[in-house]
Amino acid sequence: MIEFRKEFFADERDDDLNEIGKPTRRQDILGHVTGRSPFFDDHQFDGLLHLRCVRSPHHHARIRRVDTSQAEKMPGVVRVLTGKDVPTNLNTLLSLLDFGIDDEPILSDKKVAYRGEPVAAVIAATEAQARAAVKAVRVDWEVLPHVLDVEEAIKPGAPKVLDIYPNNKFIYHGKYDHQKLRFGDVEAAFASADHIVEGRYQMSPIEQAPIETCGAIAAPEQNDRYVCYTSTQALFFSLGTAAKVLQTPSSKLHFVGGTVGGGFGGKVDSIHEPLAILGAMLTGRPVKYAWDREEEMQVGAPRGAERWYIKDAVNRDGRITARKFIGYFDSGAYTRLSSYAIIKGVGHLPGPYTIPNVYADVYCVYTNRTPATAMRGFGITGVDFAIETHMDKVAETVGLNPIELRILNSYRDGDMKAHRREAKNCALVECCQVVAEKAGITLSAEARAATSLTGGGGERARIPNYTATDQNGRVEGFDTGSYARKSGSGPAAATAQPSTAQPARAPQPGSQPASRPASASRPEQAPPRADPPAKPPESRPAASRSGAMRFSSLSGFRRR
Amino acid sequence: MMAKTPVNFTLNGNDRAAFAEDGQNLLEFLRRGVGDMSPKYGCGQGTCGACTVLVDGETHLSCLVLAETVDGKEVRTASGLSSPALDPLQTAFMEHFAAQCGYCTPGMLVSARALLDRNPRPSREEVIEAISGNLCRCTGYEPIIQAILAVAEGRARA
Amino acid sequence: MATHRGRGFAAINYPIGMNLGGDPSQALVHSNPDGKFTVALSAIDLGQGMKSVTRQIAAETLGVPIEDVYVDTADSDTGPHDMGSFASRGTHRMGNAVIQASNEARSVMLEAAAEELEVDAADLVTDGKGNIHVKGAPSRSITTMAAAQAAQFKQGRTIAGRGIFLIPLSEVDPDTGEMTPVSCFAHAAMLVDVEVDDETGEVAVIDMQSAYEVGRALNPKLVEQQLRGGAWMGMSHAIWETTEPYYPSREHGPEDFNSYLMPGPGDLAPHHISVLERPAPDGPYGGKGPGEMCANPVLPAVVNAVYDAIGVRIDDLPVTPEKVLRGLKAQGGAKPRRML
Amino acid sequence: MTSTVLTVATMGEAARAVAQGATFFGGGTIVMRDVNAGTAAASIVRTTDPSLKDIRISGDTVTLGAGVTMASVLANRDLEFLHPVARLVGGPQIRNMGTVGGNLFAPHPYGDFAVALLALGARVVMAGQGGARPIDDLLRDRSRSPGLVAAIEFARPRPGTFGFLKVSRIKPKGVSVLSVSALLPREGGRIRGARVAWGAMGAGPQRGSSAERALEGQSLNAETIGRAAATAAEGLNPATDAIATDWYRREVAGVHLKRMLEQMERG
Repeated sequence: MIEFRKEFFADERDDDLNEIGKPTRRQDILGHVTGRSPFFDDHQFDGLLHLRCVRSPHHHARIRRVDTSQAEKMPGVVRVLTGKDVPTNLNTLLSLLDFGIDDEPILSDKKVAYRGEPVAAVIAATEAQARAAVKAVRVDWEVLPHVLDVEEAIKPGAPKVLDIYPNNKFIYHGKYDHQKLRFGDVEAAFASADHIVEGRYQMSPIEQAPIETCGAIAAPEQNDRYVCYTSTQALFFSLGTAAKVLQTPSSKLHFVGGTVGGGFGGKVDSIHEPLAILGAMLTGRPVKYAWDREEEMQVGAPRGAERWYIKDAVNRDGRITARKFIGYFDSGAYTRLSSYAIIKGVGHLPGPYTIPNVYADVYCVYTNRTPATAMRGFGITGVDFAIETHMDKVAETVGLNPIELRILNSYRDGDMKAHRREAKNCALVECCQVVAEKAGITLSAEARAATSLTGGGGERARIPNYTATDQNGRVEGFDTGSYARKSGSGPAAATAQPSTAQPARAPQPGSQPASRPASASRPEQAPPRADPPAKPPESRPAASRSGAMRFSSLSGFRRR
Repeated sequence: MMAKTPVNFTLNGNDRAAFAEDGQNLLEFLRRGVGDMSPKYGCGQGTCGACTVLVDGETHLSCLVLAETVDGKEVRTASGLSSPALDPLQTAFMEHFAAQCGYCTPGMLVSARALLDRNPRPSREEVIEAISGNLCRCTGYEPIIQAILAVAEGRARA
Repeated sequence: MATHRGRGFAAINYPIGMNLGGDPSQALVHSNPDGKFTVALSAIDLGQGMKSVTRQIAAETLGVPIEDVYVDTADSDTGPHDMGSFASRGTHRMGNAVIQASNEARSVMLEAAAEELEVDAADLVTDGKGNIHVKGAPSRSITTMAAAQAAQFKQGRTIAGRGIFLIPLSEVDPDTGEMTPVSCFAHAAMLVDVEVDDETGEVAVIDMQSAYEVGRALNPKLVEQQLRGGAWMGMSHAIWETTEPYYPSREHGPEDFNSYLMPGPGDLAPHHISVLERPAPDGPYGGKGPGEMCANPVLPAVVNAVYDAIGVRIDDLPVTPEKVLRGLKAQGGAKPRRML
Repeated sequence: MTSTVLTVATMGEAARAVAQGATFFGGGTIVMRDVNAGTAAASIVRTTDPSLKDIRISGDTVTLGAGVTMASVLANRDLEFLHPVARLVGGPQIRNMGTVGGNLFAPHPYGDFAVALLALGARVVMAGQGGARPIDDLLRDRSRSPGLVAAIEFARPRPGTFGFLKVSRIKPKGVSVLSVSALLPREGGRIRGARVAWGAMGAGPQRGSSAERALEGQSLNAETIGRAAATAAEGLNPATDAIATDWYRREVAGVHLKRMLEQMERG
């Protein structure tokens, strides 16, 4: 049921390596089949305490008062945490990349913006006791109007999900309330098109659903440090987040993970590590904080829903001359990773096709639902569903075999993409041909003769002489550092690869030396820039500096 | 102080005794109380099968078994499959790449073992039925089905 | 009752590595006294096979057998920084870091061997079986174990290497969206056959035929794991999965695996996979990273197949029996299209 | 709420505890989930009384102890007509644990075995109470259980008179979109005393009176089946849940009733 079609691109590969290309057994497989692989929860601690959160029953509400006095008297309860116990009780995941404004409390103390948002945490001797005590925490709510639909949320007068972002939209580059893509002039192309094909597509919210739920166990370690066993997908991301939230030098934290019971993007949010470590700090005992399945499903961040509107200009012969996208990512109540998913998605447009005029406005919209985060296919799965469903509508409109249509419009080596970088290493045409052949679908001679290596470049490599730009969605009062903001330098040309890019390998007796010269140009790579202007993060709270580690030297994006 | 109930049982053929807390399920009892980490927590609701163990030879969801009820009974878990030598199923799972994250694997193996113990030559449909209470999010099930069939058809090197 | 067959097609590409770069991965490699190697990472294996693929990359680059390499991950006290296992960056970024670290360790190992054999290190090659010998003169050889022991106990050398891979952070033009999103793409095409029950709206996927281009398949079995499991997940997204069945309403959100629907082993369809390998110029041994993209083509292919079968377009996932049935009623029954 | 569990030797003791408000713990598949979630009653009672697991078959009368598991139904050759029902309850592990008695109280969308028992016109024997009552009475309002169920008894249906169908989104193990069961005794080729029961088409197992009316006195043929299917959903108020809407359940009820009846017609 699987075949390796070595005849394709054979001259770009040498297939005589020692270990690479071999079906070697997984290093971890014996541990898996004997049940010995050490997942985070498989570490035993004497006197382990269990942490569970008190959660909002409302989509949107102000917190008048949190009364933990009853819960504190319950059997087995060691400590009850609220927002004031968290040293830096505000974070945004990508602050480690200096991207976005801290917008999400660890334990909310002023208001909640989604059902399930944590407002307090109970630490008790057993999980059952923690559950019982959670029910005894009294919260005085003032229920607020809420909004759940992305297009409702951006209408004037819609309930305000977050105070820092106007009209429930993330601000890109301190300049616009959406991410723009402008390449050529779609309106001109629409005016002269043989056909206009339009569509609306709704991608559903998806739970990553790893069989192991998210969690962490933290314990005091020797030398005034804390060890944290975690299911994270990103060890230092979680470590850095904990260091920031707890105002602790990262050197005091010892994270152990690496054996994870499925992630699929659901284990990057670093929710559990900070609270588990805080619990260990405040009780002096090992503390476990893990979601049960119900929390994993409804409180754990899903792949957010996406809504896409696509409009194509199409010639009689099936060539697509323009494609316009309006997209709405449902970020839920906080930013997490949705803002970033959109930039990735926009860089992916218009899909694997060469279209001379492309336009996109994509909005990161806040609604009163569980915040969205990463999932397998991050930023791409939803829009690919939209694009490829739309392609079938185009095929039907022009009466072309759907596979022929893809090959006709497919991008080839040397083509200019809408994000103004040259395509290379393409293989879409070949994939289409192989499937058609397997499925017994006869393609035209042209489609059969097409390759990704030919027919590209030339005219197709040109950046349009004229690109229609606009100031729609301009915002004031936001400042930006240089993260994801283009510097003065013009469009990138070819540049040298990083030294490791073309692996040298152990020469094998009788084998050819490693292929491809190290000087091969890499058009996808922008020219290396001098250090961007680093602005002092003057408006970042002192708290967030202490102990925080940064993965980016670039200055932050924040409000003036 | 919570009431505790003494539980005497055999785990993978060895006599064990430990105290079960009031209302404690067998999964927590085996993991925290006895130290057998091979059954996994996936839901605590009886919907994923990661905690599957054998009680007197029948597959049970240990998260739904009241720990004190295994007093005097025989419990087998995935960690007992490899004593002394690897179970042919374990070898087949390795050869067929039937595990990725490995979290559902112990429960899956216990269900597969229970099937082969009462039906050494199951059909594909019987294999599918036997693992239908064990969820896997990584593999798409096919490699697991193939691994179990390989043992049943004697194709797997044991 | 009638069931209607339909075929749907989709083709996609997928960007490899963290969008816009700026996502370093580091690796450390060192030899034990007996010439076995430990690779220290902080990367995460969540089932995709990080430990296994970096082990093969290290063995290939060091020129030693796979059994002589063990990958240790992830302990923040011993593993150097890695951005994490997401964005299909693991194999590509960490793979390159492991190559750099292994090359550095390899060169020390060869120097040690050269000193023992009294030859020039540049004349030495490894046979991948634990021996180092003079190019063209296999008899003049030394085992990697002997070389490692000589380095440590006679010559006072450390056989170790450091590696990092970083594609520098690039930026986005706010007005045009000009950017440098990634360094390479994986590709896929997918054709699915479905059967639709026009009385109940139930859709069954009965066959999948795919072609995936994944760069070099560093381990064909790990690639197959990703493609098979990923296509299953794509089928699941298309027909079953949602955390909010009545989105944007938050009512009736699933809270267990009985109400969060995913296809069971009785819902599988045969999946005939073809793998194409166009090496990525900047990928480790040309590898890309097939893990994330494999589900993507299945969603639209299923939607297109349902349209092909009954003429009902479901532009709102998932394709539930209810949506299909409402569509059938709205257009007065099935109107097969037969586009493929 | 943390729960305490009392274990008693006899059904009588257990019944007394239940009368005082304790929750009875049978196979654990329902109650233990609540215990894990901290939503179970403070006091729980279970019994080691062996009679609970008895399967008695005398002549045409079948008596199942409340503690009989789905697996033991499947293991019993004399109960073959119930195998298609028991096989569709949960997965293998659940069938090794879940009991006939527990299924009577399983919340929506569970309880498919009870649907079959309702169609069979079973009678429920309560612990410590003489005689047996119609299962209809117990299922009418399951929140007010009149005590502890000790056993369920029913007459073995004549060949070809009993049918069951369960529809779920996941195969082979999935919860009900709906389930339907029918007992169609014949006298001279005519249906006499038709009983149709639905699962997941209301708060709990329901009688399908409109379908019963359409079937009563008729011979089971295409025309009769069509009439029964057309009115199938009348009087049913299914819920909307994560699996399906009330609209969809109503919409396909007739389709599935028809498919089950056609299967029975083919024999």
